Amino acid sequence: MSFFRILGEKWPLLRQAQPGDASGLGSSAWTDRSQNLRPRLDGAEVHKSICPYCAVGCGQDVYVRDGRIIDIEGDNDSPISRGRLCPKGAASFQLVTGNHRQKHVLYRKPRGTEWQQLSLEQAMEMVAERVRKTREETWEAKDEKGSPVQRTLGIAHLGGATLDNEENYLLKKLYTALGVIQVENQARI
Amino acid sequence: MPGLGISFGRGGATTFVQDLQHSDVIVIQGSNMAECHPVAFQWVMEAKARGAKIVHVDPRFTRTSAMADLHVPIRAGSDIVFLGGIIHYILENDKAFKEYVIPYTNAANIIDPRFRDTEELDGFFSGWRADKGEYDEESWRYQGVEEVPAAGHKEVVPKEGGGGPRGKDVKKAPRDETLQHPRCVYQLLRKHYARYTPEKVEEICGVPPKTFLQVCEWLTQNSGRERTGAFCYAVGWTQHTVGVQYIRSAAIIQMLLGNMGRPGGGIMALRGHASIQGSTDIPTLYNLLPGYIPMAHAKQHSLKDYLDVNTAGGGFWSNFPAYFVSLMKAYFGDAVSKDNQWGYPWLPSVTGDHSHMTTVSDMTQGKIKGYFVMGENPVVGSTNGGMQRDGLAKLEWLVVRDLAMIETAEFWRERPECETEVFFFPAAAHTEKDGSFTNTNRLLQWHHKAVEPPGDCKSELDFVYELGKRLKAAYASSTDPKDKPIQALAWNYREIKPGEVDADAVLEEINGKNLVTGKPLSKYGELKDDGTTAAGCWIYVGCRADGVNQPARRKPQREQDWVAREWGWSWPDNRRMLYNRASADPDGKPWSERKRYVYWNGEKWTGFDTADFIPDRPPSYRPGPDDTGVKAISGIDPFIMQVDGKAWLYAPSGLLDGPMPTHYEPEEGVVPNAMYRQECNPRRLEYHLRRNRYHRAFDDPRYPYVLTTYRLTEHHTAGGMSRWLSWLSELMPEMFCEVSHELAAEVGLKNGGWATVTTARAQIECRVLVTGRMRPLRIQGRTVHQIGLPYHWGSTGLVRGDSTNDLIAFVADPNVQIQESKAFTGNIRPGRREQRYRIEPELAELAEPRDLPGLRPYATQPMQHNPEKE
Amino acid sequence: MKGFFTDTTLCIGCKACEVACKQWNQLPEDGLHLTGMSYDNTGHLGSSTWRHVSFVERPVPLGGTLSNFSWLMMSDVCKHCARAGCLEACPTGAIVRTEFGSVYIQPEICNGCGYCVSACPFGVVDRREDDGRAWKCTLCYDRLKADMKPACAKSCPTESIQFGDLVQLKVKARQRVEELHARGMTEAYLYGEEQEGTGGLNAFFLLADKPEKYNLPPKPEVPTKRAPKSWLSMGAAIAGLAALMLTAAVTP
Amino acid sequence: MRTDGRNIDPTLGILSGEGSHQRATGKLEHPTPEPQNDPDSYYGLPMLKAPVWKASIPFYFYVGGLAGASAALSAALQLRGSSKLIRTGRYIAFGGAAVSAALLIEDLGIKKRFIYMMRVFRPSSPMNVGTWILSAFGGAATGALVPGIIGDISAGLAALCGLPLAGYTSVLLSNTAVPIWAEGGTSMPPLFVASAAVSATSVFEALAETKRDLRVVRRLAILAKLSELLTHLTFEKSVSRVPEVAKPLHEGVSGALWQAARVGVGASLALSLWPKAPRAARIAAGVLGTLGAIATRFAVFEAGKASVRDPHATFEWQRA
Repeated sequence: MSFFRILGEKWPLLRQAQPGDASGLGSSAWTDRSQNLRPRLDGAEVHKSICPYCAVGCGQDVYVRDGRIIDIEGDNDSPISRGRLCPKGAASFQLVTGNHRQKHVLYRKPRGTEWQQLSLEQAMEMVAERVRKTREETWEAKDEKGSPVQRTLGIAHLGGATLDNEENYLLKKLYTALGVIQVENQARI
Repeated sequence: MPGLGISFGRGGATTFVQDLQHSDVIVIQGSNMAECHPVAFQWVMEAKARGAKIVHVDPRFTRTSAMADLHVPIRAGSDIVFLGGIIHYILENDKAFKEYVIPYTNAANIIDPRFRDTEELDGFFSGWRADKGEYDEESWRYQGVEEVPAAGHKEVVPKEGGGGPRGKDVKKAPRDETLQHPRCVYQLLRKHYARYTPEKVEEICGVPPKTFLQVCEWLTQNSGRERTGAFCYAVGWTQHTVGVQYIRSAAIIQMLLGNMGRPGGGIMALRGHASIQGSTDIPTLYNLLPGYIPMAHAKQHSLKDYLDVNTAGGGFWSNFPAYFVSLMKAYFGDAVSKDNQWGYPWLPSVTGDHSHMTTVSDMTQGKIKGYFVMGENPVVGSTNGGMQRDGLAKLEWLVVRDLAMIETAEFWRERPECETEVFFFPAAAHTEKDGSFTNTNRLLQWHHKAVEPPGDCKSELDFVYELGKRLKAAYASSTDPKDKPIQALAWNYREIKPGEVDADAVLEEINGKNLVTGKPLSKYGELKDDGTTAAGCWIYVGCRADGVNQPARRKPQREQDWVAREWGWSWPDNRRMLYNRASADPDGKPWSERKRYVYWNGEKWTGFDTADFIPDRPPSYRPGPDDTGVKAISGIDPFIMQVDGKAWLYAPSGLLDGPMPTHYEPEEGVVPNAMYRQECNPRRLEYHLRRNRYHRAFDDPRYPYVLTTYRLTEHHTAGGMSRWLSWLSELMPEMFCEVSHELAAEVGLKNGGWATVTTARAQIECRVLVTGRMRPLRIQGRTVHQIGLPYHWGSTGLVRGDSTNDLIAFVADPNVQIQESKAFTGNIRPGRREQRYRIEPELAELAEPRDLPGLRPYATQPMQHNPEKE
Repeated sequence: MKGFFTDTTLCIGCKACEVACKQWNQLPEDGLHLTGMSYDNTGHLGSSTWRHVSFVERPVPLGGTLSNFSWLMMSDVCKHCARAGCLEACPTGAIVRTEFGSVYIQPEICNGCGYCVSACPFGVVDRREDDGRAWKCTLCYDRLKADMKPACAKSCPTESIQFGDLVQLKVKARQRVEELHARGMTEAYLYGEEQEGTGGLNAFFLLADKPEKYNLPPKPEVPTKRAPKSWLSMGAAIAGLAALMLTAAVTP
Repeated sequence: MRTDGRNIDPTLGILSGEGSHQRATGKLEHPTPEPQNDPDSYYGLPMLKAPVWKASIPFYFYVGGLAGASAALSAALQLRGSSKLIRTGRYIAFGGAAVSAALLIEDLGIKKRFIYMMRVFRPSSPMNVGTWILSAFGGAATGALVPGIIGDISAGLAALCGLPLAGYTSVLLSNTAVPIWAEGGTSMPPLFVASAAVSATSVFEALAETKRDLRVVRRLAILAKLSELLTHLTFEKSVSRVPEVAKPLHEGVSGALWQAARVGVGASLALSLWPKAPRAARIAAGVLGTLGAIATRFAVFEAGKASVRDPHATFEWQRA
């Protein structure tokens, strides 16, 4: 096969004979691909984003083609990072497109030894039901001193420092309405 | 961050990383900035290129040290002595920037005659209640005033309410601007730090005087009108039983040197997660509501009690009712009004400490049934992994949301018998959802959705929205009063498509609006306490000013000045540098051309940044004797959140363990406290549980070495976002420890070989790096070896290894309940481990008590858990 | 003529360059093994590692600092030699000199003869056995075509890796050395900015210790410089053989 | 979980970068050697990459040498008039050319791309030049099989190409960064040419039947073997300028082969010098000479690999 590809692509040896690059080290040996090479970003959509790792908040450009990510790199416009990223930020492409990502809801039943798959709908219903049930069982209207506390100590939450402000806002809002107070995240400093 | 909150009024980094380029000296301590925040470190390098001196104080010689002009090896857990030594040097050599200190800090305030210092009481301040094991701060106050409510850190042990706003009379407190009065703050500081001499620094920190004095000289030479210096810290300072006081110490130095609110100055808190600042501003924390508004406390029976306790007589916390009422309107909309106390009775109340470690220890005792974990991996990332796993195993149900199958979701694999139901919900990545992160310098930045989340992956936003809808439906028909708040909860958000909430709609609610005109609010000054405004987080008001998503602004840096005010939006009021009124002298002129930033131009405050002050209040303004609230802020009060408008060298309230930083040894140390007979912070939180054995206070023959933990550039915290990535994992593929050549020889460790590190809680195995970057120190005449342990690894992922946090006990700082993981003790031996968990029986007799006899009765410890029956 | 100036005194060893390179070029991971060589778990440049950060721990201070220890870090890369051993040795013309002056292996041509591997005086080029071809840094040829910085230089947080026009880079580099000397770092010097052995390197470095410490050759030379001599010597030898045979053949 | 070392989910991300088509099975290659505590180098790691060539290459050195020298030899014999050996030589040349091509292709990373060797003419690349020589030689050697005048002319051409074919491989080796090869830049060609002569004469020696042929072949064999032994010494001497570089000739596999080569050629020489030696002895001489010639090529090849393994060889050679 490759023999014909050579003939197809003008035989560099012949190009070499023409003046310019007799040594065959340069242009005469370039392939068509090399001459027409372009970065894969050409014609891709770019979405402005922020690095999800630490709290420096470096700018990221997310390049997308056909609904799939092709590249994530630093945003030159950011006054904080000026286009630069650390190794973690530079690996964001792998973070969001890697095959380590779980795509389905999984459930482990009591004493279970394996995961089983659940539909999102069913899982949401089960979780909502458990929240309601636990809240009923563990509701505390007054503390031991008789002061009203209006809460449940049966449910707790952890996490938030990796989430968006809007998400933390809704979480705290819902928990407060439910009387769930044991809400915590990484930010114990 | 009460360390900063108490001192200056707001719990956030006081400056922004780009400003570090203007520093003339930068002290990085309790942080490994080059490794953990490499991109922010570019600004340190800019400063260095301009000739600034870079100092790194750290137990290890790290990649940060490699870039520094001076690396100061220090014993982990001794920083307060080092920083106290600097304070001592400044005060005794009269190096303070007095023109700044006298008007802008409380140096001149005279303190209550009943106040006694730790120097007099051998490690205790006056007001210690041995029966309760806590301080009564009455004797800490300014002389002759009723109360001095703290701004930055709202009361953690709130009192009964009543009597209206507190601290109205603070402005009347006597001041001696000659700083001569024996009980003025300046003199008290001198007394308090009198013994923190270079010799003591050498004795306790292991830092030779020559090195120490070099740091003092660089700092003081770069202070004053023409020059400024900055401090950078991270969890190397906070994760101690005296964590908050570490930061307070740096705050005191920066106040004395006049470095606050000025270019190249300030205290840069370097934080580890994309929105960790946001998650304290809009907290997923037990003790706070959005905007640092305290949760209701059982002691506050009515709205009036609650408002009285939390409203300050002066400064912007005097508008507390407006902030709170607006929040309630955002939460419950029309369902709340003056008649039902704006819904206050619906709010759940705290009754003390409900923090992470307390929750988990309750969990291990079966007190908690359901647990949500979102974007966090406590089994690896939290201390005492064994306890964490025990706790999870005692739950009825656990919901984990993450990108990958993290250890917390799979803890049951080694406990097949456990009854816990586990739900794993796949999360959407940052590229699959709109939303804002608040970075380490309080800057909100919007990230745009680039692609659809795959499969069942959902954002937390959509998850919690859906859960809320289902619960509202479930309770819709209830008549039980306890379900009223759920029924009343405002829970209708614009959807982009069914089930997908428009994050921008939530940001609109956070920013708030005028309920009469329906217009978005543009600054928190517009908030009202009459129910005509709603705002989900008062400090974020303005982030959607004019209906524009300000955090999404992306004017390129090339097209604006170095402050780049048109990139994103930072709270409060888009101020990039806090307290910047202090960048001008009392008359409102820049201290110097070189350090010009914000100044008074004759009719208003102007400059590079939004002035952190009342825009049109002249420097000459002085409040009348009876003025309160915002009126009480004088033209020379740069710290407008503080009740007295001053930065607090001395904290008359708000901190549970004392008004001034004082050296205490870690819970587990290697030497006795050379300053006081009281060994450890008397107010620290202990957890006496079977799985949480403590070593001896010091001299524990079983655990002779100091252990300290840290992160690497190549991984992220508990590894959930890095250990699955081949491009990162190959760079740091295995768990390891770092030891000095001397220790390696002493114990017989080989570079590249295996070692087992042991504490009373667990033992872990790791590879060994023998390196000259670790060096033994001479402390109180003995050789102290320190062992470095990164903590990224766990039992799942592409690269696996033991988790360092399994080694660490639950023990916490009283102010913020943060764990002590940067200084504890353990042992090390060559070879691999056998079993993983250990429950080492406590030694019959403790060599030395951690507390003075009778002063911290074991059984009556507050927030302390009684030993389990065994 | 484009190239890299890597100032090792600015390198914080974060390895962003290694990852940015792998991310942009989408190269596979190179083994998950802890080497025990300080923080270097990469070891060397290779077919799938086009940037490599080396770490050197020294119990002596760096000039101008007060610490009594120093940790040298250097991000190594293909030098894109002005006279390149790999290029001149490549028999297929797979390796070419690009319009940017960089040395590029055309992957659709390379047949994996392996000659470039031995011809590189820096041990940069390597053949990936399960792929069959030789690979190395392309100076992000594709990005240069669109006037974009190479991925490593763009990501470098401290500008230790600087990309640009060689003439300007060299001016900058010389100034930097003077500046460092003035600050007391008298050991600082430029490596490969000029070098008769390879006619200079299009990726040159500022070092603070002798090249060997960073695993760089002290006096690299393009092998083809010696080729004429070898050809002559061969000519002589075969002439000798021919003569020998002829005489042997004609003598009765 | 290790798949292709990138572990990208194709439904989430597209791999299209320069290296995205680099085939990676996930197995670790070129593992980092155990670090040494060696302050004068980088943890004792090699500075250079070891040659990736397999045994087929040094073996080609031998076969190519044999073929080339045989062509020359048979042509020389032709000048003397008819001999059975002439045709034998042409067969060896033809066979050798074919085998050489096969051996070279065998070593390629992507065999089907062998033809790209003729994509350009690069005087700077001995391998490229060598390809053209081998091709020409192959053509001529094939033509030489044709009876009559065409065959004779082709045979002449084959002889002309055969001589450089026998020697260029030394230039190919010395045109690398490998210290011992590079250092032997001028002393290796004579060694290889001599070794090629030994290769050919050893075979002819064993096959010669008539006294007439034998006399010539023996005379040549003795001279060839003498010169191989001589060039052995000159090569060793020249690379010993930097002791670190010459090491591989004295130790390890390469050292052993180096000795074996001498012994083989030496013994072969001794037998050749035996006047009126029985046929068995001539065959033995041929075999020993052949083994010696092969050993020489492998010794030099292995020595190159060994000298790369030692960073100090590279450093000291360059510093010298």
